[in-house]
Amino acid sequence: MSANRGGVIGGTLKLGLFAAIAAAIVAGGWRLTDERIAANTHAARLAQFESVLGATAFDTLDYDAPTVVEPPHRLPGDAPARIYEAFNGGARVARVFEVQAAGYGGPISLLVGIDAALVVTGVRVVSHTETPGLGTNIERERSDWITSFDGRGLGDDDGSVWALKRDGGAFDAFTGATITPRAVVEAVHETLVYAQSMEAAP
Amino acid sequence: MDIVSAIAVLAGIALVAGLALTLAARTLQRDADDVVERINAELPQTQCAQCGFPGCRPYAEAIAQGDVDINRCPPGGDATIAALARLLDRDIIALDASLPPPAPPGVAIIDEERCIGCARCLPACPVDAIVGAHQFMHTVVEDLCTGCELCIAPCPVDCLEMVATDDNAERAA
Amino acid sequence: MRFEPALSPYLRPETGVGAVMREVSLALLPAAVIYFFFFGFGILFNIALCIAACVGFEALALKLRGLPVATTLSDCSAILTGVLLAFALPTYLPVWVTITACGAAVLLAKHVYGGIGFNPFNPAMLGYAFVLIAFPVAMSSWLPPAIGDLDYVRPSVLERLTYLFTGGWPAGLELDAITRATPLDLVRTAARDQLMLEELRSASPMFGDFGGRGWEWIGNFIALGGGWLLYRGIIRWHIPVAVLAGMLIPATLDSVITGGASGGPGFHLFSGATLLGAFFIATDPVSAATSPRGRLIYGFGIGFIAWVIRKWGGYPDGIAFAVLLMNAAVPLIDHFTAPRILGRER
Amino acid sequence: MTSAPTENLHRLPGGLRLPGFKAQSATGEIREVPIPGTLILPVRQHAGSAAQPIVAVGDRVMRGQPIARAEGDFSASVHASSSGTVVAIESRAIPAREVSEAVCIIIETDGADTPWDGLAPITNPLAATPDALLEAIGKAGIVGLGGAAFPTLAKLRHAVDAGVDTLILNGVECEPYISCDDALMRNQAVEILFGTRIMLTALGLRQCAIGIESDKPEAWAAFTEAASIEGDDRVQLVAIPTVYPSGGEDQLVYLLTGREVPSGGFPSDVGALVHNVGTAAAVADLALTGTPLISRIVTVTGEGIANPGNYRVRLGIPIADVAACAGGYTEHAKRLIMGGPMTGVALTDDALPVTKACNCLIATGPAVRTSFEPERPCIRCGECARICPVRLQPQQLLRAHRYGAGDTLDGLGLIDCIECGCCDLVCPSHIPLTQSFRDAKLARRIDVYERERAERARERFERRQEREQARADAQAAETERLKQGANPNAIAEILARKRGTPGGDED
Amino acid sequence: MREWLLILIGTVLVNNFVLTRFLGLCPFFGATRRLDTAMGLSVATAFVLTLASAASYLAEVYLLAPLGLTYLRTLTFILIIASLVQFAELMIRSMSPLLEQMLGIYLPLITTNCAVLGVALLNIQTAESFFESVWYGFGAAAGFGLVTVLFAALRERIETPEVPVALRGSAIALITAGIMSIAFLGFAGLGQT
Amino acid sequence: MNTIWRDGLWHNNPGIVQLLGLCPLLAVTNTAVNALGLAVATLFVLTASNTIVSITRRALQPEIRIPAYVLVIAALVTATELAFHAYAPTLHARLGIFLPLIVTNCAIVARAEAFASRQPVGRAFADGLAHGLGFGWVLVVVGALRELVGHGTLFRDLGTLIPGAGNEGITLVDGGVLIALLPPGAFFALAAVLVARNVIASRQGQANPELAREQS
Ligand SMILES: Cc1cc2nc3c(=O)[nH]c(=O)nc-3n(C[C@H](O)[C@H](O)[C@H](O)COP(=O)(O)O)c2cc1C
Ligand SMILES: Cc1cc2nc3c(=O)[nH]c(=O)nc-3n(C[C@H](O)[C@H](O)[C@H](O)COP(=O)(O)O)c2cc1C
Ligand SMILES: Cc1cc2nc3c(=O)[nH]c(=O)nc-3n(C[C@H](O)[C@H](O)[C@H](O)COP(=O)(O)O)c2cc1C
Ligand SMILES: Cc1cc2nc3c(=O)[nH]c(=O)nc-3n(C[C@H](O)[C@H](O)[C@H](O)CO)c2cc1C
Ligand code: SF4
Ligand code: SF4
Ligand code: SF4
Ligand code: SF4
Ligand code: FES
Repeated sequence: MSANRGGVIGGTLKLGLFAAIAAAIVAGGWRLTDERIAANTHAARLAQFESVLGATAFDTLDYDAPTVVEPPHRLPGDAPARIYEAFNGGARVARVFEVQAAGYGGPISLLVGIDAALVVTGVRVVSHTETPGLGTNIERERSDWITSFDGRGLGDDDGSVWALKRDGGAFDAFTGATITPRAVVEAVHETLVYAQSMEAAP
Repeated sequence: MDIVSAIAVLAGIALVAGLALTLAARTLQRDADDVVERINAELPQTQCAQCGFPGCRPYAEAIAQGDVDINRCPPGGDATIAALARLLDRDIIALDASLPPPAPPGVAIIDEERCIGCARCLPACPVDAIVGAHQFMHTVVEDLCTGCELCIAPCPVDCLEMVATDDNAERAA
Repeated sequence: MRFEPALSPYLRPETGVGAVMREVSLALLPAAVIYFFFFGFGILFNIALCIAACVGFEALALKLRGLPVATTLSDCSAILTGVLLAFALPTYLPVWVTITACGAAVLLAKHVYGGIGFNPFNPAMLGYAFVLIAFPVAMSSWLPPAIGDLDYVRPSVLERLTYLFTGGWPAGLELDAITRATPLDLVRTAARDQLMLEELRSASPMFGDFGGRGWEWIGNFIALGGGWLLYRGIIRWHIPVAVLAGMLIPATLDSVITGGASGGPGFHLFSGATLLGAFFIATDPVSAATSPRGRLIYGFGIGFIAWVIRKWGGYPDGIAFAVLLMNAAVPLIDHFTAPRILGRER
Repeated sequence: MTSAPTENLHRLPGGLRLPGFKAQSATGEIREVPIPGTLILPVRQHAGSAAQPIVAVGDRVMRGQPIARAEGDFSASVHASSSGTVVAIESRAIPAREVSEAVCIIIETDGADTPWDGLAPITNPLAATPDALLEAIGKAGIVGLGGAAFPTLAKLRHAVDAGVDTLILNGVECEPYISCDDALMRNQAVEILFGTRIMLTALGLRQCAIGIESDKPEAWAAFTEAASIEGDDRVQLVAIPTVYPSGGEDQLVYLLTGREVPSGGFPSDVGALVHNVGTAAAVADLALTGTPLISRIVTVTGEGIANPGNYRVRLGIPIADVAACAGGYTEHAKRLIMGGPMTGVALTDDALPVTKACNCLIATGPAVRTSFEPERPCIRCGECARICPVRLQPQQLLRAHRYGAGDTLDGLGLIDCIECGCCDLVCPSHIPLTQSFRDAKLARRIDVYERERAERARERFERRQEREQARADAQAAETERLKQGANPNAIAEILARKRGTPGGDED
Repeated sequence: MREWLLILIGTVLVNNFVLTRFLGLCPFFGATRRLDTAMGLSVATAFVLTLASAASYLAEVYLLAPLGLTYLRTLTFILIIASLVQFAELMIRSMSPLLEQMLGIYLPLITTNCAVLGVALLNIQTAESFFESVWYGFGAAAGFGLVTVLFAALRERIETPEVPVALRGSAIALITAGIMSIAFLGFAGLGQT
Repeated sequence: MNTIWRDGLWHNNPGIVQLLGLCPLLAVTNTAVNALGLAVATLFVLTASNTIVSITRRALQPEIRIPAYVLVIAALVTATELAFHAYAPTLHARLGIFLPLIVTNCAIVARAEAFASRQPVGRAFADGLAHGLGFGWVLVVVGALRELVGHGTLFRDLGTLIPGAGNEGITLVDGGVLIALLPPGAFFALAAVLVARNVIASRQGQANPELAREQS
């Protein structure tokens, strides 16, 4: 701590110099990787949407500019819901809904893909806080359960299939956990109903 | 272009920060005396210099400076290390292996028959516990002696000897 | 004449750790009988298994640590830990889960800290929480009580034994068909669906006069055992009273404010592990605060946290977590609640 | 004399109801122990410094004759308890907890028990000046007979200086087995009251409470009866609940007045002075007959004694003789305890003499212990803290002591522990708590002592360093000066200095 | 009001910075040998964390984002934080040398403590306004302080010679922290329904 | 030179002796591959920063040393992060903020480097390498332990680190005990490694440096 007065300026300048060099290195690095990262991000996002859109072919998806539906809305969850539209050759072929189910341990974020025929093309969990080992079977990596929605529509009747088997519906529950699957089933069902109303409205 | 703005932003922040810090460092000098006192209070005050410093306080200063470990005082032994560790929130470590192990507390006594009154032991004693004049028999004031053994070596006729102190329990009572 | 040396005081205590632990274990006997009556042999099996496992682990730990096995075992604390675990775990639970719980209780909670007296956390509760996290499925499978009008398939003794040892029910017996959400689960779900408690109560045969059917009776007998311990001076009133206050006061307020949409005090008192917790678990002296004032804070904290977890948390019952959390706070509580020494300002 | 209603008492925290074990000795009768051939009189039978022998081997001494003089303010003289010849003055084992050896004056008795002619009753003690009374009490070697044997004179003097307003007589006798105060109160209530009035005179006080445990109706009756003879409206009888240790000095003060004796202080700090009833009786005895403190009442009891009872024992009589007088030992006699079973000292030899501090001798088997569990780690049950009459937390003290946080012991109140033993009795882990605290106190004293020594060494070292620094500076200056001698300007400088004008100041 | 409370509960109990997010563990283990040190550290951390949240939020929103320099985030934040903390360190040094001695190498550790940079980085993902960011930082610090102080008191109790030799020291401290984190798992899902 | 290696890998290991860098050690060790990824990143940053610090130490006065070094380290970390983002995007997402947080824990080591050892460049480089490897092996061991107990596998998802490698890993047991993957499991796993360290050290006749504590 014995540097003289000149040290104040000198030190400051040196620090500035270090900062400049550091900034230059990083900015250079950024230049080199920028595009690849952007491509990665794009690919990851696309993969997610592709997984919920299943076999539905599409060429454009407005994932940067979804329609945001602020609560209160008739979609599941209290948070703003997002609706993305997929087009193929200019025609809208499907919608992807980002909604929330009320799980056991908190909200479960879901992507629900629904095609123009009001058939579920796929469902994926984006994030959740369910109990590991109990509620976590909704993850695609852990079980196939989430694919049991694929290809289902509202059905002819009043929608009684949209419940767990033990409640008289068509979906399995997990051992020791009914709340989580029930919540997901209900959320997908509500989304489907909403999609139907959207189709009907315009 | 973004490289330039990156450099500008970061260098700008760095300049401000650097200026503030150097100035602060200059104005806010620390005052370490308090620490030295509290460290010194934990040392046994035997003043034996085994720690490599000419007494307890110099050792305390060195600790406060961060120059040495806290495990260099044999008379204090593990208890002192523990006390210092607690004071400074450091790990308790074993006594430095290069130092002699702690000896039982003792005091020096002078064999009065043999003492030739050379007075060489007088300046050696860090606490002036030896009384006597040149050419006269010397004696150690037992209550003042810290048992540092510094007086043993200077005596030309080996008339000083360490004896273990009697039960400190009784002395305390 | 010569006499033997000795140190005062020459009168010696009447009680001993072993005697105390045995008495606390015995105080749970009536509750165990009632439990057996409503839920079948599972509780007796669990008690036996837990005691054996806890004592076994304790002996193992003592041996590894090179301590006298027999003298230390005679403190009987491992037996008590086993009994309490048996009461806390689901009635029918695969044996390896039970044994893991005992291992966590005796080894992880107790012996890593030096054995009896040194554990900052309640061994039984750590054992419980450990397996709750490690085996959530098994730990949330409760068989309902054996009361006539409950509509479910009652597995035979053999089937239950098979489950205990293999973890699987025979084909055809789906877990969904035989296990039931406990009343606490139901109340949680109901609160989510904004159901009134009264509606729920009349809708589900699981509810009795206050808490769950069967459960409330076990609760009564646990309280009886607790009363005995109080009478014998083995536990003091501070912790049980504070635990109950910590849970029932907010529960009452909540029930009044929500107009009955949440579990009221009666329900909370007789559900889950409230009474067991208040009289037998929170009172574990080793892991509790020591001063009367500290114990009031400690107990109230347990009751309150347990209520918060029941109401807003992810787990249906919060006693175990509340106990562990307050265990963690005990040293701090002790630090700040030392009684004022006679003749001193502070 | 009045008696105060019990509900006015303050509630003591903690405390224990103990089994009395008093019936065997508390017959109300006081028997005499015959004079043995040899008396062993330690010069240190009290708390404080030892007295100085003033007789020589071969001297003939009479009953009541001073044989050792008090040394300093905290000391008490010793008197021959019977007539005979001094045959030895030597260091011997004495019955005490800490210092276990002291100079003893050994007297070969002659059986005649001739009184010393210097014994003089105090004429009209209730009208005497406080100074005269205090002097007489000091000369008579009276010490507290409640157990600690603290010189009474010092206590009284201090009480006067501290402006005490209440005298408390301790007739509680809360420890099991002991009944010597009970016997005394039943037989000599008049003397006790007389002694009390003398003390009140000596202190110039207007208030006195006599605390008697509620399980001693006979003693209470004796006092009510004695009131007709020695009644005094300054004196109040108070029934104390039968809870151990209500008889502890600070505890009694709190019970009666609600005042808390401050940590490390004495009752006089809160205006109270506590004396045992036996002390008052000794003062009365002195005033009436001029007899100094040469005997005391000792409870001899326990299942190891054939005829338990209370005995008036001359100081210096070997315990063996006292036991023999009480019918000798039974086969249960494995331990010999001086004092009560809670705070007493276990003696290993009955050749030791009875001293002023000896209020009770218990011969018992180790069977006093009722449970045989081994010591186990503390389970933090908090019973010890619940029971502690000082509101300490023994479990925390124990931890701090055992796991080496010595300096936290002070904050936890180690010095406030009265070593009553209550905590031991309720500990389910059978931890010898009280003994740990005695050890801890000793360790702490040594620690403090060593710190003081270290502090002194530090000061001396630093002074020495300063001195050496000064010497070194002086030397450096000298060298400098000599160097300057070679300086060509030096002469000019000296001249300049002599002229009183500055010069040659280049630097 | 409710949201603010939920943020606090979330950061202090549910996603406790130390026990579930694993941030700031070095000081959590390193500076908890004594209760008073832990308290001092907690206060210092609260100060630094709140300040860091505020500063980094401002830097992100008004500097990096507009200029498209978000890749400089780590660099900028650490620079700001390091300077801030060193400034704080100098202040403490001159005010209480003993505190400085006790905090030892941990004061600079606050600079280079994951929690500080962590809170800044997490804030960018979650906080939606300046005040939310500050509140979030404060909550994180409160969570850190809570468990650190509890842990310090606990450690005084568990460091006995009765602990088996192979476990003494850091191992038993880690186990204790593990058990605390089991206890904190009890708060999982709190405030989300 | 030998002591540098022995220190970094064992005697003064940042992970199990100095107990530094605990956050990543506990946070990203739920699988061996995650741990390995972070180990690689840390190793690179540590070695590079040590070297740079050693080169520039004379040029800076004490007050600004730390900010300056932190800058250097942060730049290196950002570069590493960019590289991960570009070439191992999944792993980048999994490691989350613990990748940028390498800054903090390397800064500690570098600080010690700058103030205590004042070494020439060559030694500083070796030192960084040794400590990086030392920290790395602890990461991987803890990660492997947790993955093994939690999933029953080893090195699953290796493809996220090494493009082209399979994601199945080695399955040793079917299924696992969930708690190993949760926060408590992290603490217990590291504790287990420390116990192993203590046992090994005592076998070799070295004292557990922490054991002297109780002699007070
Ligand atoms: C610790 C714990 C965690 C649980 N977590 C979940 C969960 O994440 N999802 C869920 O649906 N049920 C969970 N449950 C179970 C519910 O409480 C409830 O028992 C169950 O959903 C009702 O199941 P049943 O109707 O199949 O009997 C959990 C239970 C416990 C004890
Ligand atoms: C000025 C003064 C100083 C005293 N000093 C002591 C002392 O150092 N040690 C002691 O045991 N008693 C001392 N006492 C006497 C105590 O107050 C008390 O009467 C004595 O210890 C006997 O009490 P106990 O039987 O309750 O222990 C002193 C009394 C006075 C008035
Ligand atoms: C635990 C304890 C119990 C005591 N019990 C009595 C008692 O019952 N009677 C008594 O006279 N002194 C008792 N003492 C001694 C008193 O504290 C005190 O020393 C005595 O009353 C002072 O009177 P003295 O100086 O005349 O002996 C007890 C002391 C202690 C520590
Ligand atoms: C009143 C009482 C309650 C107890 N409660 C428990 C308990 O909840 N869990 C447990 O493992 N041990 C309990 N014990 C036993 C014992 O104290 C415990 O195992 C210690 O924690 C072991 O050190 C209890 C003991 C008593 C006397
Ligand atoms: S070694 Fe000697 S001089 Fe040094 S601190 Fe210890 S006692 Fe003092
Ligand atoms: S007399 Fe000798 S041993 Fe004692 S203090 Fe002096 S020099 Fe040291
Ligand atoms: S011996 Fe001391 S600690 Fe024990 S009860 Fe008596 S006063 Fe309290
Ligand atoms: S009575 Fe014994 S076991 Fe209970 S707290 Fe006190 S010391 Fe511990
Ligand atoms: S790695 Fe040390 S604080 Fe996070």
